[in-house]
Amino acid sequence: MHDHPHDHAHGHDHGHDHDNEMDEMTARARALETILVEKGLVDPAAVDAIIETYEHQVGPRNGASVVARAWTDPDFADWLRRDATAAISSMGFTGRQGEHMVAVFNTPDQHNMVVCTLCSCYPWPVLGLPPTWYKAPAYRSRAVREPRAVLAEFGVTLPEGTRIHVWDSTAEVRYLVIPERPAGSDGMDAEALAALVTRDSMIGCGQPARPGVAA
Amino acid sequence: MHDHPHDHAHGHDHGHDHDNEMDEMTARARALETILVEKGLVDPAAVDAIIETYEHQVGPRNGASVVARAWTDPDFADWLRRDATAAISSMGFTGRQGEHMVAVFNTPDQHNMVVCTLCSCYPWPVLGLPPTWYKAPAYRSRAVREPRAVLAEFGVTLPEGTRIHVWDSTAEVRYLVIPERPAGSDGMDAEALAALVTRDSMIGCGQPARPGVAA
Amino acid sequence: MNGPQDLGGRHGFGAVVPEPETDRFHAAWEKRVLGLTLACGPLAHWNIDSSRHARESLPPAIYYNASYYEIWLRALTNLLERAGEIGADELAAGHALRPGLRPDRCLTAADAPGVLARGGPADRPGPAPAFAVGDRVRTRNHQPAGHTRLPGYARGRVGVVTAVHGAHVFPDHHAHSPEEDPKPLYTVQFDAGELYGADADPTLTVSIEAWEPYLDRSPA
Amino acid sequence: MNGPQDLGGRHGFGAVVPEPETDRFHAAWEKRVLGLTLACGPLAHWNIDSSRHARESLPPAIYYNASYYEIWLRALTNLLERAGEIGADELAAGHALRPGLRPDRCLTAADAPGVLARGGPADRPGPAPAFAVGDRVRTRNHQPAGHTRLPGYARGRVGVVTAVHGAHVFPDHHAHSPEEDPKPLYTVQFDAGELYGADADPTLTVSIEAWEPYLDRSPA
Repeated sequence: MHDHPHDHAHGHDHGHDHDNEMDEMTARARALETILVEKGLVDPAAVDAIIETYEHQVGPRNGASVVARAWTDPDFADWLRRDATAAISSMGFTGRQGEHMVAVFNTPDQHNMVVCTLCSCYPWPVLGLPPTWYKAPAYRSRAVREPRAVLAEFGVTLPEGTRIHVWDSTAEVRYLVIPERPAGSDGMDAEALAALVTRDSMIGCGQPARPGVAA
Repeated sequence: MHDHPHDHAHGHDHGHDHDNEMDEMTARARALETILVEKGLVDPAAVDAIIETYEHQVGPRNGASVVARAWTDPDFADWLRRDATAAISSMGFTGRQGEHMVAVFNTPDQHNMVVCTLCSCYPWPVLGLPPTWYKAPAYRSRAVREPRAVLAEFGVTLPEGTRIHVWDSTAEVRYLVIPERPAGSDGMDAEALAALVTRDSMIGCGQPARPGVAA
Repeated sequence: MNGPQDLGGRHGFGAVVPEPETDRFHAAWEKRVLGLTLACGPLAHWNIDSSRHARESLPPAIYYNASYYEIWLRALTNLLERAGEIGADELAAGHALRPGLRPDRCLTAADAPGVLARGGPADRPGPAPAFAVGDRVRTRNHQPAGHTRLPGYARGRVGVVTAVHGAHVFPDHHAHSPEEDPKPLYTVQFDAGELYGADADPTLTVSIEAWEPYLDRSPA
Repeated sequence: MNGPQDLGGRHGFGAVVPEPETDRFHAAWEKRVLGLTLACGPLAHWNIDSSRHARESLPPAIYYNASYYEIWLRALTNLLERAGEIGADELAAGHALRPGLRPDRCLTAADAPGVLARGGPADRPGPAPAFAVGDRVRTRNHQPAGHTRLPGYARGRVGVVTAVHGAHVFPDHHAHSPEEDPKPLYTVQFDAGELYGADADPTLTVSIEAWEPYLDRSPA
């Protein structure tokens, strides 16, 4: 019944606790890289540069600065609504998996959530690489059907009457949720506001932190 | 990447070649039986009696005798068409997974195939326990969509114009395919004819053997 | 439920591997699992519909990696745990740590053949059928989170009633309740093009059994 | 294809497990798989649609047991084998046994940031759209054996066009051919009741992007 791989498929998804599998995956990845480098098809320094980009440069703080600006600059917010690709590009956030951006604004009446049921489409230039759960079957299967139950697992409860719009990223269009500006944040500047904006709130699976509470 | 269980899921389904897993399954089954017997919930002799029934008594030779009689006894064939449960019961084949029988007759124009896409429903009193492939995802997924491709994997090719009717056993109704009597079998008695009737031909995944060719 | 069991028309599962008619089992443990599963039925903690639901409720990652007897063993274990007949501590110990709840119902070897030969018919007195042979029906977009026997590939499709079987125990209800809730049962036949669209095999017809709550009348 | 990737509305996959925003990778090999996958793109043996198809073509038993980076690694390996760039013998040896086919296209470290920052837009000159914002459409019963981006849960359902994106590369074609075959792309919005039937969340609306060949006009 080999419970190791099967029953622990979930832990496996997270990859924290399976040293044996980790070793096997390490070996597989290393073997493939070795072959490709020996063939001159891959430059390991290019691999390093790609990793550096997504580990340290491109991440959800980009999106947070977009959101904070939308909260503080009505003209920018309008631009985001009209042409998010251009508005976001104007802040320097461009490229792979962000070529066609749409910003969706939460309101007291409507909450927005983003998913890719078919794979792992995600707006890299503003949010970086997707978290594990975003790519895993539980989120992909349930977000489009029972988003309130999913939100509960993130500790988020919406008022009963709030409508939920779930955007399934089936093409190359990528969505950024603009959460509502939290109460009590009057007078905060864009930089302070950006610190309130969590990654999950820009996917629609969380809310921004409240002022005075660590994000 | 733990290829042992994953890449070999298919061989695993067949259970021939995985001694380690086999041992683990043996241990699991034995532990459960031990607990149930110690609790007085299961009598191991009853388990033996059930196994004896389906290993040595109830099997596809029952169905073959039904088919052979249908080929040789027009009144019985009519009865099978009108009320297969009663006709089959009259030959002593009754019980679990055969409570509501329907016989479907192949003709030159229509070939019948049986599947249970949702689990493993199968007419036990006439065919015994289902073969491994009948319960496996490949057959269950493809029989209702590309039966000709499935038949090809059994070595069966139907004329292009033949209609195929696939019966998906989604309730407690169970289907027995009555294949066409093979050419060259004139004058053979029911017992000789029954030897031509293969299990697969009664599921619709094979044809009866031709006289003179071992079934 | 839209679970791992709902396989009709799905892609990616590879080739069918025929096997000889004389193969009955592939390991001794398979025989014990068959016997245990059938021997536990008379304990009457579950019915055929709830046991099917236990099998399809296994996680897809497990379901698709397991042989069918492994699926049976896992589901049987889960059913016995849910019934309170066994505990995780006992499974870990490999021995009983408490008495059983219903040893009075234990199936004897003498009774086993009779139980198997009797079976358990599913037809019941019940409501008169709303549809007749030849009626055009459309299956509903019926996809409950619980058990159902309407396969996904046949959902929302137009077919023709080809047989009326009387009222049968309704699995969608019975899997979650001791109530049998009998409903009229039909055989409904579909052209493959209706099921799969443009690239369907034009010579293929598929039929399912469908209970009346799965069906609406369809205009001709 | 009705493959393991088609997850929307399926049951049985358990709970979502949130993780901290600061987690970027969970093992060093994940980083290398990310980097290798992106570094192999410029070899131009495949495109984004054929690489998605390679991932969804993994057997369900593997797909549902793998982390997403494992899915990437397996698909990348398969794509490189199919392209003739690597062989099973080399994977077994852990070393190259033959020269590569396209070392001239090898991505340099200097070029990598620019390639990532440029991305690859999918909009193209193409046919004028047949539908406009506000039109009611029904998705087709479109379930090819090959690649498609019409999810199963949204097949054969009536929705409303809420955005017209111009023509985009058509994945159903492009996954199997170098031809981009651009088609008008729409956002189509559905009430959950239309998607899931009786027990749908009444406050839920779901939208997908749908290419014109997925759609028919629907009477109001």
